[in-house]
Amino acid sequence: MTTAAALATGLPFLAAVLGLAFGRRFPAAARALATLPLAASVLLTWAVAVRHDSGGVTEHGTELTPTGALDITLSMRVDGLSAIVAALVATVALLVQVYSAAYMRKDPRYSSYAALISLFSAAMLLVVYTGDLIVLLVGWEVMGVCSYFLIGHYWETEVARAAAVKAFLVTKLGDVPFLIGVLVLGVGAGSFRIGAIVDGVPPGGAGWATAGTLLMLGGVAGKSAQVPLQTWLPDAMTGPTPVSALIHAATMVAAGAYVVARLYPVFLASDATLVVLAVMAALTMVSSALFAFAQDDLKRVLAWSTVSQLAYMTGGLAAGGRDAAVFHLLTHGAFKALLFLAAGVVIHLAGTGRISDMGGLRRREPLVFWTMTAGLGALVGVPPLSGFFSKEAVLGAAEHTAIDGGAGAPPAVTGWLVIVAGVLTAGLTAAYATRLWLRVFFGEARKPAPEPHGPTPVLMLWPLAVLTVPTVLLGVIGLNESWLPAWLGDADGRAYGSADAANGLLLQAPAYYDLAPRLGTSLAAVALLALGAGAVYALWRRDPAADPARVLGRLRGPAERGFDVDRLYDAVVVRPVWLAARATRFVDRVVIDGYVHAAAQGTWLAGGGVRRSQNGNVQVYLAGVLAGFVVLAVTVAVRA
Amino acid sequence: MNPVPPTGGSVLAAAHGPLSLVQDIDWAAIAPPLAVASAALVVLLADLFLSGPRKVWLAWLSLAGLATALGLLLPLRGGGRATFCAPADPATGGPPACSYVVSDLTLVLQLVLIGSAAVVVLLSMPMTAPRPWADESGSDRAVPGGEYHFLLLASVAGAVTLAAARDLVTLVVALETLSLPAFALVGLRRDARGGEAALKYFLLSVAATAVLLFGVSLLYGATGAVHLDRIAAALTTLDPKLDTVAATGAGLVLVGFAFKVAAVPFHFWLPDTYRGAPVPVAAYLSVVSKTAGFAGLLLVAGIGLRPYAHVWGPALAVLAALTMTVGNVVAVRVATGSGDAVRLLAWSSIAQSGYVLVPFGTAAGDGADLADRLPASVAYLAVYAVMNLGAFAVVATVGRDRPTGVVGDYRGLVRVRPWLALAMAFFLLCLAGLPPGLMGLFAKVAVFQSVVAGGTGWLAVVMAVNVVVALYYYLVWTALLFQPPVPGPPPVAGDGEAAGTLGSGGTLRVPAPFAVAIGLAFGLGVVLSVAPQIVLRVLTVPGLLG
Amino acid sequence: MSVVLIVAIVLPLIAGSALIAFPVDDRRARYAGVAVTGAVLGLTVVLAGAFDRDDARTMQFETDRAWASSLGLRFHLGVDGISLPLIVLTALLTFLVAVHSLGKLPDGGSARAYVALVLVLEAGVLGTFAALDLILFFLAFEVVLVPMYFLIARWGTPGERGPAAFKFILYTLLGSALMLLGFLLVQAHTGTFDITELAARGGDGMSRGVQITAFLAIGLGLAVKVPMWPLHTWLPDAHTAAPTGGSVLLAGVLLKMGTYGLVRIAVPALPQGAEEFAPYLGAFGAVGIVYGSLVCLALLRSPDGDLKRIIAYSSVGHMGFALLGIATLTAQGINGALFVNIGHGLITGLLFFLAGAVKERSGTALLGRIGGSLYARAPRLGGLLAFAAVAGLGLPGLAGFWGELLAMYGAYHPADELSRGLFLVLLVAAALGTVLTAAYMLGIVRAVCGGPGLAASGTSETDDVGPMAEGAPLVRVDPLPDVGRVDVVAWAPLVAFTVVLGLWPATLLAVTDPAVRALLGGGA
Amino acid sequence: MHLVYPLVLAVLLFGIGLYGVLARRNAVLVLMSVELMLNAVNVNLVAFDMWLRDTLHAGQALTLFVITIAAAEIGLGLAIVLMIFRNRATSDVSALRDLAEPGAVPRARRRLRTARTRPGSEAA
Repeated sequence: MTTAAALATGLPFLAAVLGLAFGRRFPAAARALATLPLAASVLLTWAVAVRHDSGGVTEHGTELTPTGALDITLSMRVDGLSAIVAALVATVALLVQVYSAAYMRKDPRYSSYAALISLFSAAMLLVVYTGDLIVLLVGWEVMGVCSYFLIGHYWETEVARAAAVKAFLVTKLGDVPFLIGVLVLGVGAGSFRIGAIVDGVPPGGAGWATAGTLLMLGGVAGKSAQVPLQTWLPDAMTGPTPVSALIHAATMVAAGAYVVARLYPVFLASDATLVVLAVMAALTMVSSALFAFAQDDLKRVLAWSTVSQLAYMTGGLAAGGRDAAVFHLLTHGAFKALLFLAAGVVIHLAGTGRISDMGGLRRREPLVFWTMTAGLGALVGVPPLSGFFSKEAVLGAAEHTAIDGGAGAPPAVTGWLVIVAGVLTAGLTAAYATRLWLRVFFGEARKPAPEPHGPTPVLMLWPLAVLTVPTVLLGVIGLNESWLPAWLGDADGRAYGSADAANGLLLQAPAYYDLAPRLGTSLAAVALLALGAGAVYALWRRDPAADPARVLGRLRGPAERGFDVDRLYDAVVVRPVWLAARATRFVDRVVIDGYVHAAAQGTWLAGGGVRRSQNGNVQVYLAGVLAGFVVLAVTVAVRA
Repeated sequence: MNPVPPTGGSVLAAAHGPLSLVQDIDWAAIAPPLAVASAALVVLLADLFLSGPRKVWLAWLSLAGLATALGLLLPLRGGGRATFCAPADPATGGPPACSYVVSDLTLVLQLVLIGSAAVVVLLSMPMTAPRPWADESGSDRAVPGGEYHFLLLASVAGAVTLAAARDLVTLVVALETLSLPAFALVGLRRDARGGEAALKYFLLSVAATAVLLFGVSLLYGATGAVHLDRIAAALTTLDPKLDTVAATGAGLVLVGFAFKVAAVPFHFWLPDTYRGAPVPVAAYLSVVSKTAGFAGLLLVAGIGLRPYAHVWGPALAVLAALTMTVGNVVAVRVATGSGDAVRLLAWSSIAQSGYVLVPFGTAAGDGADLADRLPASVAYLAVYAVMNLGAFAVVATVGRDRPTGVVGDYRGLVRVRPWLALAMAFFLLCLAGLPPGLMGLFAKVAVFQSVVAGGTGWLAVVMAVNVVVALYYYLVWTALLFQPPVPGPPPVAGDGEAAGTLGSGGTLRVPAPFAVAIGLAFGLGVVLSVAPQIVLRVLTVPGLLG
Repeated sequence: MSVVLIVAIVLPLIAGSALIAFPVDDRRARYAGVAVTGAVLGLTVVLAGAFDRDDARTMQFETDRAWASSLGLRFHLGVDGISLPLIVLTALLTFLVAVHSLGKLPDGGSARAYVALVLVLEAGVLGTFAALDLILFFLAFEVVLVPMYFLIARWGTPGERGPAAFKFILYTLLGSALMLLGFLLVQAHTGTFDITELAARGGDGMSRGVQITAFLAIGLGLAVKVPMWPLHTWLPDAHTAAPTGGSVLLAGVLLKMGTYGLVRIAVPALPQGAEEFAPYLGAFGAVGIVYGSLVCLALLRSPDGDLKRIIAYSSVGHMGFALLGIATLTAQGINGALFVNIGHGLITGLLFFLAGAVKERSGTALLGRIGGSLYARAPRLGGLLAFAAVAGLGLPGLAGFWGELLAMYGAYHPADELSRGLFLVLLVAAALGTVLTAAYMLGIVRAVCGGPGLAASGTSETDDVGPMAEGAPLVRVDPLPDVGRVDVVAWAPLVAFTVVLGLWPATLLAVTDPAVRALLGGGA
Repeated sequence: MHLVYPLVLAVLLFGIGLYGVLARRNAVLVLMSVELMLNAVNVNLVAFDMWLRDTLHAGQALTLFVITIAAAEIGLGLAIVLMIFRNRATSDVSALRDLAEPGAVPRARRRLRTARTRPGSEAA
């Protein structure tokens, strides 16, 4: 099983290396090199998922390297969570590769682009499958650098170059506490292996566990674009759309939530971390939903919506609903990838990315209209679609923690935070989704769309259809306890029988394993949904041309700029660093180097001074000799 | 071979009767200085009979004399031979004190002195012989061969005797025999500069000698003895009243020798004298005269004034630090200012004598552990002789065809005379103490080792800084050797001589004796670099200061 | 096998001096250079092969003969887990520089002299890494100075090469003179110069005061070479002025002699001295990391920001990690320091090769005037520069990461007698330093590689109507000569080793770890 | 008579000689003052010899040597002074400034000098 996982990770890496090395010389082979190895790894991941079914943890590994203290092991740890998420990642990656084969067919740098996508997929699979935190860190940062190169794919334009650097630096800033957290956990548990850390944490929680998990939240915030470090994701939209679909929707950004799920027992044992996570999630949910409502660019709307949906996952994790959060991760991966790919086609059709210039596109490409509608429906949480079930599962878990949280459950405050923010966000999500839906597909085109270069290539449409299936149907797997919860296994990866949840043999209360939507939260969510959608529809009906976001009034400007968090960062972090840099250079050139030159100058002047005493006058020489003799005689006499 | 007291010149039985005036002399011991002195006389006489081109024989004669002296050193290996011994004074009951003792130290110093003198003779051949190497142009105008060689050999005889002297009288006489001919040698060219240099050197040297003698008299008065070992014995049991007198005497004696080795502040004569004197004489002063000065210092401080180590130790430490620093610092200005080659070598030799003084600075207490500190100076002296003579030889060679004598003349020498340039680079890097000049490096490590073991940390740090300052001007010169010629017109020579820089293709002749001298120095340098144990053996010879 | 070690050291020395002494035409001299350095590389590979890995803690291929017994100097050579990787790295980098010299050399002297100096330099460095006698170490340490001086002074950039060369040699000589004083102080109290003996004794025979003074003297001397923060100002000038080959050797190998000296001599032989100065060493190292990256950032924006000067300051930053690793006095810290040595040698060597290539092609190294859009004008060169920059910022999976990780791991869990609070602060500073490093490394890529597309390539309109279409009519640039055949041969090994060491760090750590444990075990 | 008288005499003589060496401009007079210093030494030596009642009479032996040395020095000194006088037509000791470090001689005196030493070319 683990060898299949290792192979699944290795194949795309091999493709990437070959692509980067020989891509330029055999462009034709690039397309095949991009898709075939990834297809093989999809089959492998599905095989691993199926063979694992609801079994326990299987882990094999060899020692990667001695370090002088704790050794680092290269091991594959396959449990329910990693098998399923790996399958999702591989599938979405394959679809994106197929989509971009057509989307980027005229781009001269397609071979390096495809190679980087394969490298990214390999890195993501490594993060998912690995059993050692340090190796996870390696995959973690390789993903970061792939996203840097892919965001900067159009390096001809300044905005792409700036966004790429910003994305990498913000995630790198998040990775600093992440690395220290890994060290804290590793040293605390006596090994870097995830298994050892998960088993090593005492039930009552430990100092090192809390500290380690709190520090790792930095990395989670950075990678999953949560509140303190969320500004890089909307700017990352300057990259090609398939990149946004793969990296900034389904996989990389979900890695943050995945790591928390992977080390869940450690997080469960430290309440402080869960409270902080809950606060972070709540803030992100509401604010980014609001920002999404005020955006004018199609992809930025979807970007902000991704941030808010990710907050759902982290909120679910904070509120004790690990299985619910993973369920939402799966469904979100599917419908958000669908939305982004569809957006790619929409922009292709409309010739521009700005919503205010679009309109009435539903007649131009009916397939896109219906798939996008399904996607938006799932996003909003319209009952039959997958989004509804996963969102309700998260709210259900939060409600259970808030109302009758048991001993092992997270503190109640996390439950309340997640519920309130979740329901509120449901309304806002409905608002911006409906606004998007109406302004793009209904009414008249506000700007004459350019004459398209012929029908949208079938390779771009086919993945949309494929993705619509899980968007619609995936909700079902949450209904029965023996399906998704059983597949995922318990938080520490161990399998469990159907009755174990009931008689309390597992880590958490039975309610957390039941993902079926609860009545109370469902009704509230649907009500808010109807309210939000209705209000926007009414606004739109009054004046189809105008932008429903005008209702925000003065709040519109700051909301569009993400409450000026960027300017805050610029003032607090970037400018002081430049000042410090200039000051340091001044100190280096004048002060430290100054001493060196002063020493040289001193020697020079001393030489000049003494040399002047050699003025050729014998009397002076004699005086010098006898003065020396007097001084010497006196010192000798005194000392004697 | 045979232990003290010598079997040969056995002291007449001191037991019976009054002092017997007839003394038995160990001729083998005093053979080297005798050989050199007789060679001097032979050269003086030969000068009467040889005339015209055959005057070149004078140089060969003096070389032969020096060679025999070297040969005569061989049987004395093993050391420990003494002669001219005063009988044990019945009153004090001390051991017989001898005035002329050939110990290991003496042998090493005599070897260095005679060897260096031979090289100086080689260097002065073109200058002293009318033809075929003589040339009227350039700074080395002809010098009367006969007088030159006589004076040189006389001076060397004085130096060799000084190395073996064990009592103040012999020391003073030997010192004067060394100095007086040197004054004449400096002024032998009878030109304005030579005269001025000779006068300055004479006046300062005489004043210093007067001070030295005054010190000797005070020391004699205080201790009642003239022989160094007796002085040492007397100093340990001196009654306090005479303490200040003895201390002042000691100080004054050290001033005399400090002048001889040109320690700062007694260095003023050196740059002017070297610049005024012909280059071979400058080489002679910088090596033989300085080594003899250090020999005197070693004997007086090491043996005579050993109980007063706590007095002169710190004084010499300060002197050493001053000498190194002043020498290096001014040399830096000379290298980048006027760039005069001989003057630069002069200041460099002042700095080098600073390094030799450093082990003296570590003396403290009653000088018990001096025996394993001072040999570092001896080792450094030997290495210094080789590298300094090499450098002077090259300067003499280049100086003949480039009378301006500026460091700039050496630009691009590697293209005109590759081997000459490589030899010069080797000597300069040896003086700096940097590989590939391993010989210099080992000598400096030996000195560093003695000063660190001696515990005077501050002196070690000062020397470390000085090594760095010194590297600057040695490297400026070495870099010039390998630099491409400066494009554009050669700098206009001051007095219009056709002395363009080397780069402009000025011819550079290397006469045979110069080539031999440089080859000898370079060869010895390489041998000592590869196998330093030959010279460093001195460090671990037991009782070197016996 | 010990003869192989001696031949590996003496062969370049003899070849170098022969080239200096006997005039040979330039072309044959360059090939001779490549041949000799290739032979030395072969010998070191043979040594690595014959090296007994599971006995990496003991000295192998030892030769021990008296040279100047009255000084106490013995010709004592040996190799163990710590010095073997450095020896192979030296041989590799020198071989690549020799291959690089087959291409165009800056004017300033004959290629014969250039190759000769490189060979003598190699002999000096190999001698330093193989020496097991303090004075022999000092001697080899100084053999390197004169050749490096001439490499900078003769083949450097005409404007600033003179003073930069002098600053380099005088500063380093002052350091090594102080180091000699430290060695002699150790010998005065223990009576031996033998490094293995001193390490085995672990400092007994010397009082605490003596150990502290000796460590101060030796530490200062080595710190100048590392370079440690306040003593580093010679490095940027030397690098900016040095020719490409000179910079590669200076950064790739010469800096390692400092950290190697600390690990081999200062820490094991003077444990109480090391314990006393470890916090200062660590603090200066951490300051060096942040300081170096801040100055690089300032250089990015300033008009006289020179690419080679930025890479030089990055070396100050990277070596800061090595110092931090050593200062923790833990096995993983010192392993990290040794890994940084090798990783930095490979990556910065590649960076300087690339900087030299960029300078050759665009005539200047000033960021303002390089003209940018290297991706378009020389795609392969641009790609390599991006790869080297990413490796430089310590991307995991490449050679730069493991050293820094282990150094930080050591800082998180330092030796017991060291104050954990201070080292936690240093850990945070070093970690933030990596962010600053990432900032200026990507700044370089953005300034040099990004930029308007090629004139000839026609409008690369893609279907995606991204920002490209709306951009103003873009300025076009003309192509530059891309990576040549010589360059590929010179750089391919560096890229390959960076990736191999990144993906499989055990190739290095398996060798150094037992030796380091023996060092600390035996030492503490 | 008590030892201190000759000693004081010697020191006085030495002082006078010292002053003569430092103050007088004429070379010959400087030579004379050096002689004074040497004779002071002789007085000292003989005084000590008598005071010590030294059987070896080392003091007096050394006095003889010092006298001969003084004679030799004076002969040589006068020869040198004569040579300078023939070259420069002056025996003023402080006029001899040719060999000074360039730049060390104050501007006023420089014009007096005949051969101007050429300022060296700037080293690299």
